Amino acid sequence: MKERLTGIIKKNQQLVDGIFEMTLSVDTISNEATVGQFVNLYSIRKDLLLPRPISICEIDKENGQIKLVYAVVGKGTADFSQMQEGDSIQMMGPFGNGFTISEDTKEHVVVGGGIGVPPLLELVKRLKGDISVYLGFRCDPILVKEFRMYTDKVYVATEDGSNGVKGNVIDLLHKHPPKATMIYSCGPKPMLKAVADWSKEKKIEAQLSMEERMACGIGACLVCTCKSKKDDDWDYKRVCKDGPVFWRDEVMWDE
Amino acid sequence: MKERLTGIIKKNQQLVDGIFEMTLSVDTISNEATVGQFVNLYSIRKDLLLPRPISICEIDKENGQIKLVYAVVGKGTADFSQMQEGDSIQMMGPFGNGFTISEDTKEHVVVGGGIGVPPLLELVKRLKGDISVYLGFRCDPILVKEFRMYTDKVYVATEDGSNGVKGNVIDLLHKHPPKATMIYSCGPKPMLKAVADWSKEKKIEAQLSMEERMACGIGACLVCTCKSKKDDDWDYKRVCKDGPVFWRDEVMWDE
Amino acid sequence: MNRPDLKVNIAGVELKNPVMTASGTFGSGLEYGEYIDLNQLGAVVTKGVASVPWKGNSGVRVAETYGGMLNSVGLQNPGIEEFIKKDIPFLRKYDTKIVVNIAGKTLEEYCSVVERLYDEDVDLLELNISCPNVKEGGVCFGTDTEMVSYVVKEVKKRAKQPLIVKLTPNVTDIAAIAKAAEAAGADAISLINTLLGMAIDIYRRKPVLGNIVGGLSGPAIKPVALRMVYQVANAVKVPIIGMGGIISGEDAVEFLLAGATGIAVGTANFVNPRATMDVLEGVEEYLVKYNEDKVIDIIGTLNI
Amino acid sequence: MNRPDLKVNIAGVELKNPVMTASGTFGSGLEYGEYIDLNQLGAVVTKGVASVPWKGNSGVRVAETYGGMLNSVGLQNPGIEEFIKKDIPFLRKYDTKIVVNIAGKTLEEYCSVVERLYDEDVDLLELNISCPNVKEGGVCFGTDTEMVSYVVKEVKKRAKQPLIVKLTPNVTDIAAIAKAAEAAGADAISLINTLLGMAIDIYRRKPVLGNIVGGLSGPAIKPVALRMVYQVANAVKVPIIGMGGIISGEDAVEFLLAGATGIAVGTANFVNPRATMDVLEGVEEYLVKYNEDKVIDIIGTLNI
Ligand SMILES: Cc1cc2nc3c(=O)[nH]c(=O)nc-3n(C[C@H](O)[C@H](O)[C@H](O)COP(=O)(O)OP(=O)(O)OC[C@H]3O[C@@H](n4cnc5c(N)ncnc54)[C@H](O)[C@@H]3O)c2cc1C
Ligand SMILES: Cc1cc2nc3c(=O)[nH]c(=O)nc-3n(C[C@H](O)[C@H](O)[C@H](O)COP(=O)(O)OP(=O)(O)OC[C@H]3O[C@@H](n4cnc5c(N)ncnc54)[C@H](O)[C@@H]3O)c2cc1C
Ligand SMILES: Cc1cc2nc3c(=O)[nH]c(=O)nc-3n(C[C@H](O)[C@H](O)[C@H](O)COP(=O)(O)O)c2cc1C
Ligand SMILES: Cc1cc2nc3c(=O)[nH]c(=O)nc-3n(C[C@H](O)[C@H](O)[C@H](O)COP(=O)(O)O)c2cc1C
Ligand code: FES
Ligand code: FES
Repeated sequence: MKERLTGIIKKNQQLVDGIFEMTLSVDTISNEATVGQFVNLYSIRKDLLLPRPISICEIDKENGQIKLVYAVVGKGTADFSQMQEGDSIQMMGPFGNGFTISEDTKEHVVVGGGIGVPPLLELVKRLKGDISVYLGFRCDPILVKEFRMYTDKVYVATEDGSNGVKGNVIDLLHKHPPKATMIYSCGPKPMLKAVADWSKEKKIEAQLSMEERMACGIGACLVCTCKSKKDDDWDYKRVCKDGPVFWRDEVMWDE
Repeated sequence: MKERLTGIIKKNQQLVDGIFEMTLSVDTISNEATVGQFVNLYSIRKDLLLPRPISICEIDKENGQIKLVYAVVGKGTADFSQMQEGDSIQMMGPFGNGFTISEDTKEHVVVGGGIGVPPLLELVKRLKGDISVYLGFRCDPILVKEFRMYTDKVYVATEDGSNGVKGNVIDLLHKHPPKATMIYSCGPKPMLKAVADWSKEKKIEAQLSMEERMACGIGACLVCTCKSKKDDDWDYKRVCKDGPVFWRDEVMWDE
Repeated sequence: MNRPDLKVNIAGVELKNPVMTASGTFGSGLEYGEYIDLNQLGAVVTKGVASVPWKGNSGVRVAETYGGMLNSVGLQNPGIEEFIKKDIPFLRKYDTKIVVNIAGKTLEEYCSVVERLYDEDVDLLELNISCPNVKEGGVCFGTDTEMVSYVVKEVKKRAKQPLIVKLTPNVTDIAAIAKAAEAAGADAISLINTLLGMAIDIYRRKPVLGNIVGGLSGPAIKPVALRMVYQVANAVKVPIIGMGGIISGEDAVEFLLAGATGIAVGTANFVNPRATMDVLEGVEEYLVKYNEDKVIDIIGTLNI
Repeated sequence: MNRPDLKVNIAGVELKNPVMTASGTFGSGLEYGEYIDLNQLGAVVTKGVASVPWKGNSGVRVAETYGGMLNSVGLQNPGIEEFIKKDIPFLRKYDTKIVVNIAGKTLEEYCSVVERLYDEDVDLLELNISCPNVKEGGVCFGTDTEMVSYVVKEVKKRAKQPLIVKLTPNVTDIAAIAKAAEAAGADAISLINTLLGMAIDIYRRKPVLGNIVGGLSGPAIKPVALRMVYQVANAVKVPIIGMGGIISGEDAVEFLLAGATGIAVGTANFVNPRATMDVLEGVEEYLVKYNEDKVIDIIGTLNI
C-alpha cells in the first residue's frame, strides 16, 4: 500500500531571491520517480490543509534523495523556505505521468520558463542525442550551470535583459533555431501556449507540463483541469493523474 | 500600551505523570504579577485560536522569570509539553485579581486540589504568620516539598491513598483542624464548594480561585462566568477580570 | 476484551462499520484503493453521477481557506452509462457497500439515473439535492420544502434501492427540509453538503474560483454540520449519515453521539489518504475505552 | 508617496478608516484600550445592549473549534441605562465613532432602546436581528423577510441616528433578507453574525456549551461571510459593513473588494489584542502597494 511519507531535509537554501532548492531524503520517492513527475508537500500549519505540488528537479536513486526547486509565492512555500536541515516534512508522491522519452528521438528541444525550469533538469540528464535548451526568466536565472553540464546549447533570456538575451523563450527560439524532432516544455501557461503555437508551425511534436491548483493530487477530486480534445468534443482531464505532461495536440487553450 | 508577549522557555519538564513545570523568562510579567494571577498561553497550532489560561505558580522578579505548572489534558497543553528549552511562546498577562493578603491576618489556611495546587505556592511564600496547608490529589502529589519550605503544617491526601491520607482535603481539614482567620483555596469546583461550606460552618472568611473556559482573558467577551450575588439578585461576573479569586460569599453554587 | 461490534444498518442495508466516504472526494475508490484496503470501509459513496456526462465548471476549481477548502468542480461526471460500465464492476470486487450519489439539473434527469440503476447491483442511492434546478431558474432543489418533497417523492417511486437524501446546509431551517424529505419517502438522510462560500485573490482582484462561489468543506465547517445533524436527528426517525469536517475518530464520535448512524469522510482524504482508516480506528478505540460492545449503543446518546 | 486616504462614509457618518470592532467581542473598548489606541479605530461597535439588563446563558459559554470558536454568551448586558451612564461617556473621550449594537426579544424592546438613545451622543445604531423573537416562539427575527421588514420599519421610525441592520447568516437567501431590510429603511447593512454551530464533549457525552448550540465565529467562517457580503453588495445600494473571520489586512481587503465599505474585526481580538491595528496597517499597505490614493476607490471593484 502507498502511504503518506516523511522526507528528511538534507539541504534547503536560497538559489536566487525568492527561489529555494531543497534536497530531501525519501527513498520511496527517489526509487519510483520518473522525470516530470511531482510530489505533494504538506505544511505543518494546521490552517493550510491542502498539499503543495512541486516538481521533482533531480532524482538521486543511489542516495535515496530528490531535489526540489521552489519559488516562495504564498504561505505554504514561505513555510517550506524556513525549514532546516534535519527537519522532516510530510509528503506524498511521486505523482503524474512525466515526460515520454523515446530512444528513437535524437533531436531534443527543451523549453523552460521561470519556475517551470527545474523539472527539465532531470529530463536533460536522461535525453540522448542533440539537446538544445531554451530558458526564460523574469530576471535571475537558475540552474543554467547545471544544464550546461549536459549540453553546450543552453540559451538564456531574461525579461529585463539583465542576463542573456532580453526577451522570452520564443525570441530565443527565433534567434537560435534548433534542430528538433521533439519539444519538452514547462512554464507559465502563456509561455506554453506560445511554445505550442511555435512547435505547431514548425511541425514538431511537443510535450507540455501543465500546472493547475490541486486538492487530492491523485486523481480523485477532479479540481485540477486541463481542457483536452476528445474525439469531436472535449473533456477536462486531470492534471495530477492524466498529466501534468500533455501532448500539445490534446490541450485546448480557449479557457 | 500592553501587548502580546514572547516568553522564552528556560525549563519544561515533567513533574509527575501528565503534569509539567515550565519556567519562562518574561520580565514584563514577572515584574507586574501578583499572587493568584494567571497568564494566557497561545498555541502555535493555527487550528487552536484561543489562549490557554495557566496560573502563575512562582514569581521570580529578580531573574525576570515565572514558573507555571500545568496538566496535559488536551491539544494545547499537549503541545506545550513538547516545547524545549530556548523555544519561545506567545503569551499575555498577568491577568486577574489575585488573592488579597492582609497584614492583619495571622492565621492562614491554604487548601488546594490537584492542578489547583500550584498557584498557592507563591501565596504561601508571601503569607506571614501561622500557615496550614491542605493538599489533595488523585494519586501523585506535586510541590509538597516546596510547600514544606514555608511551613511545617503541610497535610496531604490522595484519593487512592497512595500518598498521605486516603481521602480528600475536607477529610484532612477534619483530621487536622487548623487555626484560621482566612482560607485561600484553589481546585476543582466540587472541592471549592466543599471548602466554601466548611469555612462557612466554621465562620472563617474564604477566598476561592475559580476556573472557567475563556476567550479574550481580559474581560471583554463575557464567556467566563462566575454566578455571583448582587444585592438581592445575582449576576454573572467575569472570572478573568473580576476573578479568578472571589470571596466565598459572592459565589453562588446553584448552577 | 473483544473487538466492539461496528455494524450499523442504514435503511435495511447492513454496513460492516459506520465509516463511509463523502461523495466527490473519493472518486469511486480506484485512486484511494492504492492507499487503503477498500474492504475495510462501511461503504463507498461514489462521485455524483448524472444521466449524461457533465463537463463541470471552467476555470480554477479549488481554493484553500482557513481549515477548509472551496471547490467548484460543478459535478463533472462521465454520465451513468460509463459509470455502470466501469465503476460498479470495480467496486463490486470489494466487500463494501456501494452508494451511488445522483446529480441532476431537472427532476427528469434524477429520475432517469435512478431508473437506469434499477437493475444494477448497487446497495443504496444518495440523491444530491444541492443541485441547481435549471427549470426554476437555478435555485437549489434542496432549499425549499416543497421542491424537496416533490423531487424525493418522484425519485422514490422509481427507485429500487433504498434512497438516501443528501441535504444542503445553505438553508434557514434544516429540520424542516429533513422532515419534508422523510415525509416524501426518504429512507435515510445524509448531511451536510458544502456551505456556499467564496475567496478572493486580492492581487488579481478576482474571485479565486472560476465559478465565483464554491462549496466550503473541511474541519472549518464541522460545528455547523454537527449542529445540523443534531437538529435533524431530533426531527426525523430515519437513519442519518453525518458528514462535514470529520478528520478523526473523535470527530466521528461527536456525530454518532449527535444521532448519526453512519458518518462520511470527505476533505480529510485529501490531507491524509488514510483518513477513513484513522477515523475507523479512532471510533473503535473510543468504544473500547468506554467499554461499549456495539457502536449502535452510542448513537444518539447525547445527554442534554 | 502620501499616506492613502482611508476615510469612508457609512450612512452619512464619516469614519476615519473602515476598521471597526465586531459587536460583543470588544466590550465598549475599555479593556482593549490598554492594548491599542482607540483613537485609531474607524468606529467602536459596542456589545449588544437591551432595554433592561440580561443575564445571558448559563453553563459553559465558549467552545474552541477548528479555526474558530462557538459562543453562547446569550447577549448578557447591563441594560441601556447602565450603558448610557458608563459606556457612552467613556467612548466619547476618544476620537472614534460610536456604534451601539441593539438587542431585543420583542419589537417593543428594540424600540425602547432606540428611543432611549434618541438624545444620546452616539453616531450609529446597529440592530442585531439575530435575536430570537420570543413572541414568535423564539424564531430568529432575521430569518424571515416579513419579520425583518416589520422590525426594521418600526425601529427606523423611532431612530434618530442612522440605522445599520445586522444580518444573521443562518438563512437560505441572504440577498432577499438584505433587500427587505433596505426596503424597510436600513441605512446600512452589516453581516455576518455568527453561524449556528455545536460541539460535543465525547468524554462526558454532553454538548460543550451549556446552551447546547452557539454562534460560530473566526477565520473558519470567512468564506461564507465573504460570499454573503458579495451577494448582498449585488443586491442593495446602501453601504455594507463586512465581518466574519477577518484576522489580517488581506482578509479585510477581500471584503472591501467584495463590496464592503466598512469591515469589523471580532474573534481575532481574542487571538491578538492588536488585531484591529494589524488589519488597519495591512489595508493601508495594500493601498500603498497598488498605488491607490483612497480606500473608497477599491470598494466593490472585484473583476468578475
Ligand atoms: C504539477 C505541478 C508542479 C509544480 N512544480 C513546482 C515547482 O517545481 N516549483 C515551484 O516553485 N512551484 C511549482 N508548482 C507551483 C506550486 O505548487 C505553487 O507555487 C504552490 O502550491 C504555492 O503554494 P503557497 O502556499 O506558497 O501559495 P498560496 O497562494 O498561499 O497557496 C494557496 C493554494 O493555492 C495553490 N496554488 C497557488 N499557486 C499555485 C500554482 N501556481 N500551482 C498550483 N497550485 C497553486 C496552493 O497549492 C494552495 O492550495 C507546481 C504546481 C503544479 C500543479
Ligand atoms: C484562571 C485559570 C487558571 C488555570 N490555571 C491552570 C494551571 O495553573 N495549571 C493547569 O494545568 N491548568 C490550569 N487551568 C486550566 C487550563 O486552562 C486548561 O487545562 C487548559 O486550557 C486546557 O487546554 P487544552 O488545549 O490542553 O485542552 P482542550 O480540552 O483541548 O481545550 C479546549 C478549549 O477548552 C479550554 N479548556 C479546557 N479545559 C479547561 C479548563 N479546565 N479551564 C479553562 N479552560 C479550559 C481550553 O482553554 C480551550 O479553549 C486554569 C484555568 C483557568 C481558567
Ligand atoms: C471536491 C469535492 C467534490 C464534491 N462532490 C460532491 C458530489 O458530487 N456530490 C455530493 O453530494 N457531494 C459532493 N461533495 C460534498 C461532500 O460529499 C461532503 O458533503 C462535504 O465535502 C462535507 O464533508 P467534508 O467536510 O468531510 O468534506 C463534494 C465535496 C468536495 C470537497
Ligand atoms: C463572544 C461573542 C459575542 C458576540 N456578541 C454579539 C452581540 O452582542 N451582538 C452582535 O450583533 N453580534 C455579536 N457577536 C457576533 C460578532 O459581532 C461577529 O458578527 C461575528 O463574531 C463574526 O465576526 P468574527 O468572525 O470576526 O468574530 C458576538 C461574537 C462573539 C464571538
Ligand atoms: S488534484 Fe484531485 S484530481 Fe487532480
Ligand atoms: S474571557 Fe473574555 S471576559 Fe473573561
